[in-house]
Amino acid sequence: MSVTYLDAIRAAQEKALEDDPSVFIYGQDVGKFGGAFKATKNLAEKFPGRVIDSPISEDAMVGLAVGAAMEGMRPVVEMQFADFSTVGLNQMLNHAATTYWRTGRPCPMVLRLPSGGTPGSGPFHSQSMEAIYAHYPGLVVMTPATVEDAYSMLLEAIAMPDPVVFCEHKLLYYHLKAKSLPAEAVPAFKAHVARPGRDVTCVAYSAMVHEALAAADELAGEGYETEVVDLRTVKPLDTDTILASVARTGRLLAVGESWPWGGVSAEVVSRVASEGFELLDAPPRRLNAKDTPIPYHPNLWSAHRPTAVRIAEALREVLRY
Amino acid sequence: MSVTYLDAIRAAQEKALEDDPSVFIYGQDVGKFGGAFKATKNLAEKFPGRVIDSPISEDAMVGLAVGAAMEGMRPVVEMQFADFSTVGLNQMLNHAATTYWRTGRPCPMVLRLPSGGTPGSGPFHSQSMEAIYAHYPGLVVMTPATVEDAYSMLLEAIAMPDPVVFCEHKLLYYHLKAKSLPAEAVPAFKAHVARPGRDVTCVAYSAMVHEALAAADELAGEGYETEVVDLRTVKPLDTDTILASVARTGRLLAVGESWPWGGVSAEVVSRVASEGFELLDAPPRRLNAKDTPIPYHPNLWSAHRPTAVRIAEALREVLRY
Amino acid sequence: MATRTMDREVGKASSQAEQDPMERMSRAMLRARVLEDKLASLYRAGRIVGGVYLGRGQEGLSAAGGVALRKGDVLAPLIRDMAGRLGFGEPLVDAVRAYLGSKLGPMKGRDGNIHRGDLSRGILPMISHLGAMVSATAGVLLAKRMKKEKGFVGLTSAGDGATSTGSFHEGLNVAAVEKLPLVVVVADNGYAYSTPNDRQFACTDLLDRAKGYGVEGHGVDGTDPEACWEVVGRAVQRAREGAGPQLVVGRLLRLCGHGEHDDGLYIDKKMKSSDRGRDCMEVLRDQMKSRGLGKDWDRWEKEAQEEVEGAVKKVAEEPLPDPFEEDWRATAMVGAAEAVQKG
Amino acid sequence: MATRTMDREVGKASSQAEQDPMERMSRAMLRARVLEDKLASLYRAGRIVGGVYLGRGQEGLSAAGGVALRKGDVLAPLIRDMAGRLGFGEPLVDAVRAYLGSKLGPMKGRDGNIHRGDLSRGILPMISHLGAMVSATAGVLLAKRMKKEKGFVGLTSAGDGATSTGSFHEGLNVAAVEKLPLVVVVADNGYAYSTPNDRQFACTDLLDRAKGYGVEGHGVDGTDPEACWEVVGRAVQRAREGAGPQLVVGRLLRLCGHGEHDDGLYIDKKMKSSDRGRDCMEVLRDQMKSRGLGKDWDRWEKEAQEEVEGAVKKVAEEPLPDPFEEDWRATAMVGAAEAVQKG
Ligand SMILES: Cc1ncc(C[n+]2csc(CCOP(=O)(O)OP(=O)(O)O)c2C)c(N)n1
Ligand SMILES: Cc1ncc(C[n+]2csc(CCOP(=O)(O)OP(=O)(O)O)c2C)c(N)n1
Ligand SMILES: [Mg+2]
Ligand SMILES: [Mg+2]
Repeated sequence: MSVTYLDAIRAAQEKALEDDPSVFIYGQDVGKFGGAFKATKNLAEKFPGRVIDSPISEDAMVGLAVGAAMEGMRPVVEMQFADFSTVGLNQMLNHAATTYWRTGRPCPMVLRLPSGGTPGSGPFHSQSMEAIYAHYPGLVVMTPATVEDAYSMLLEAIAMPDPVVFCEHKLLYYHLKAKSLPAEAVPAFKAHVARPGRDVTCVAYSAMVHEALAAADELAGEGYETEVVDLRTVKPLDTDTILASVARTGRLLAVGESWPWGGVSAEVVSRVASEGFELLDAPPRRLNAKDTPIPYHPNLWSAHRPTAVRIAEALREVLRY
Repeated sequence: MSVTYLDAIRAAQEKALEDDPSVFIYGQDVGKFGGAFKATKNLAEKFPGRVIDSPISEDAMVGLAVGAAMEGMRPVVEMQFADFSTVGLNQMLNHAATTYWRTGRPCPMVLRLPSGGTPGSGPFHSQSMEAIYAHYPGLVVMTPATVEDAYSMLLEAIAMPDPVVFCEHKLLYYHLKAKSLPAEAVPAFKAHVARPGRDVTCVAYSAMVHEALAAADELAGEGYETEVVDLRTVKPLDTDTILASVARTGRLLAVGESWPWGGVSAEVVSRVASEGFELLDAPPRRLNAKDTPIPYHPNLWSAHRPTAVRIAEALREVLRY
Repeated sequence: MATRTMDREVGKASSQAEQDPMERMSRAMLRARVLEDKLASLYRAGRIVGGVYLGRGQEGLSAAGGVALRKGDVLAPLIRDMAGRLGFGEPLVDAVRAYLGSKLGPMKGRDGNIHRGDLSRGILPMISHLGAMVSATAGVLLAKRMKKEKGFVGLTSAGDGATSTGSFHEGLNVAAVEKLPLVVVVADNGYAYSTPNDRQFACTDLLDRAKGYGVEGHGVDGTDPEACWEVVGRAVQRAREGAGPQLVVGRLLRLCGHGEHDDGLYIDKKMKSSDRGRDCMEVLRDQMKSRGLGKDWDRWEKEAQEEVEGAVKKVAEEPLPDPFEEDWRATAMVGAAEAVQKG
Repeated sequence: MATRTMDREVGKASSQAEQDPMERMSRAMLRARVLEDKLASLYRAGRIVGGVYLGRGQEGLSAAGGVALRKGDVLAPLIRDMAGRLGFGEPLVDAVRAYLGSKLGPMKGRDGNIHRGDLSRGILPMISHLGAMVSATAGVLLAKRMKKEKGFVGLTSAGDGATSTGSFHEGLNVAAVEKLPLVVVVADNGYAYSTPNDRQFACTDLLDRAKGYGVEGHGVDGTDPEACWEVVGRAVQRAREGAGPQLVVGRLLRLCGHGEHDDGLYIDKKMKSSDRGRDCMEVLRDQMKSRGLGKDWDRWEKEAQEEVEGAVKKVAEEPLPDPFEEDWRATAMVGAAEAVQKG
């Protein structure tokens, strides 16, 4: 038996629905159909009235969740694709995210975003929007990279008193597998050293963790030990774990699948440069996607995003200094 | 006679309407009323049919401009406040910004955003959204800090073949004055050394340039010469000018009025750390607003945003290293 | 919601207040008008923090909503809803605190004025983005239904301009799909800031939209408080009975600028001098007088003045927000996170 | 727009094509159906880049729009508009190029399939966000009016689900305020992906929304191509005459899954076997036969098959996009900027 990343997301929602009567799921086609990616398969049958099909109204979907959360429920909203959350963004940034600050009362809700590129999905079904959400105050932004984290972090997200943006990577949905669901979890908001190494730190998150691990394998063959840090949560960012790693290696590459202006990689590099300047033996570097919309054709797409090959190249440059 | 920052914005629009029949203005109350801030005062009378009142429909306002731009016009859309552009964001990020890449045809339009904090305006009338727009590919993002730039950059923005997000600072509207409109302009996309200095570089933009200049004055009294770099345009970012300054000073503080996660200051620090590592004699630092919504009460607001006093403190820390 | 004590707040007065909605209307409207007049003069005196947006001329329509609601209901007021807030039971002193920036205000100086709200009383704190409160109010109602509460209603308002927002459309549509007990009161005052109706929509009457959403529609002369009470009251009743969302469109004018910084000179003079430009306060005063309640009216007005003066005086001595005492936290999770990391 | 050569593309055939719209309808629909059947089988064979979303069963309603438009008009197609595109003059080979990922396709492999467009032909390249094309099309029309063009029309389509988006609402409302010659054709196929109408809106008929926008409304049986031609044609005519935006609602079913990855099993069986589930191709074939054009129909079908096979064959040999030849520029300004910085 094995469990995919998608299974884990489904199972976490099932468990949350089971354990907490205030949890409900809202989204397009999430009901009987089980969602575009089947992340809510069978849940409507099992929890009647708590897995609700919404109209194609992202603003209202998030707005409705905000109201329900203010009233003590814990809504989990599924966007069909992260990219469509731009039309619900205002309710998330200006309503959900400001509620605690403005009123002192929590707004516990989760916005699930099927994120990231897959071959052939093009400019509007491939985006990674963590940087947009993380820039505004008031939100937690999670980007699980493993089956275990997909499960335990989604449960954490649902239990948390704050609005959480939960960025799931579509490329991991079916392919990433684990033996079973985890019994224990890495502590909330902690980054995780996915692979220890002493020569260079590669900070990554979501699907890029796997590219980074593959790059680390490649470099191992060349005699370099890469430490791969999986951020897990990009806001709040666990600077301590990153700095501890850079303290060991003296070198840093931050990788993000999103675009190069701003974003997680800029935040990581600039924190390390500010707070860990003396730990650095070489200029810290970033690697991101190219600064164009995400191409539809796989030939272009695979050149647009960071891959193990490009990460390995960038790591070599950091090491070469 | 003197010209305010707001006069300059009005004058630039007037000149563009005069010079180019394809320019038109679209926004809430921009017509006979002249706009919430009077940035289009008298323009409707002078250019009948070309300064058009829109319904309260930010998504459609931007969408309509995208269509008009595709058809060869050069729309200038005024948002009543930058903060409300979240509800028109999708059309800007996913429509305007992707048109050139997807079709090879330009989408020349300007989105004017009255941005930034003023006392008492609170969480929804104070935001600086440049980081959100700059993260997505396909947009130019301008943040003029002076009367001269407000004028010449807006003219440039309107003439440009690409969609431009033009972030005007409301705090500068009435108070910032110049003798006259400029006859010449700093070249497009070039940062400007607003004050030369040899001890530390302070990178800022928009209203923060003035806070930085005030801080530089204060430090001058203590014997330190601060070089203030006004970014002018945050995307594309003129890394060369920043690096040239850091090459002189060896020290960097990047200041932004927006929130601390991501944003311009992270982009600046991380570029300098990556590309100018050896130029740095001290850890580069950032200063931003606090990570909460922007407070309504002036007592809180003035502690929330970077001010000359806080910038001076941060500069001293950079110098102290 | 359990802690809301609407009755105590609305009428310190006789138990008659409980029976006669027009008395409650009168008192809410008078208190709103007197308070807003005071705020306007404080604004001119530079004593207000932030902008001042008044409900002058719209008190009848607004109050009707507040008065029609009861404990356990939810109100999502907009910028011209002082009367509705007071009618529903918002403490007048909270409004004053917001405008004067008192730290004891419902948002502690973090947000202000028209954005104030109090979730414990069922008053949602509006965000500025027009239309956004419709779906949020729907969400509160959905939650109440899921929690098996019964007989509750939610009411929110919108201007003619706000109906052009995608958010309004999505919110009302979602509420209709879910058949939620939501009343949306549209105050069609002919203008959105300076923009007249004919630049805002092309239908003859916003009420024509009700059918397209599959909701019940109610039109009312917004300058006639008795009619407002009747029509809004009926809409609230229909929602409470399970008839699904109700769209009320009241026609009136705002008898002031968009905000106190605005002279409102763009408002059509003919419209102003037409019936649509009547002052609902005068209409109600005459209605009450003709019911033999002229003396009560005067007393209520005097009480309102004393209450307002008292509140302003009291609040003027309250502490202002102090940045050093702020904890500057936008999320509640820090504590939880620390617990996890230590544990 | 000047370069568009619709006539050459639509009918290589007789000049009769110019006169008989039902012939043009037939040919557009046949070419669309044959092409989409081919795409479906190529999809199953793993030869398509990206997803495949078909217009099966909706060709009549879609084609009517394309055929009713003429040179100088603008079409903003959605995902089920192959027939409308072809009817308007989009080269069939461009569609094939998009699906097979040819570098010679209209978007050069940067964007694909249903998103293809060609501004030089007046075909807007849709973005995925539903509802977004309504205001963009309105913008094209506003621009044309400002440029003093005359007699043009813009047409865009939407599904029943897309009407729930704020973007649709804002776009149609803005077009109505500006009285633009915009035709919005809503294909009410009963479902948005798996979501049935009763979870999407609460009105009886989406046509009930026309009045609320102040636009003219037209209902039509979307399974009847002659009726579609008549009704959509009339709406286009009304828009062209200056009657402002037109809302057409066609009722039909999609006779396929949401995309080719989807079996569409959730579609109500009763609906399928009702008149609403008729295949408009069969309806039209019978209509043409009864007009004595059965043989022509067969010939057109054969021609379509040859054209499709030819196009697929041709495109299969075309080069694919090459990342090393890409210039990876999302803005046009780089050149200009360099000029400035050097100058
Ligand atoms: C989405 C959005 N766009 C713009 C604004 C700025 N704004 C605040 S009030 C207002 C006018 C509102 O008009 P209407 O809805 O008719 O209400 P009224 O002021 O007439 O009561 C505008 C444009 C806003 N608050 N939200
Ligand atoms: C704003 C937005 N939300 C979600 C989607 C995902 N999506 C694509 S097609 C579709 C269903 C559309 O239904 P409908 O409008 O009825 O058109 P149909 O597919 O039936 O032709 C959905 C939900 C989208 N494209 N845009
Ligand atoms: Mg109004
Ligand atoms: Mg449909």
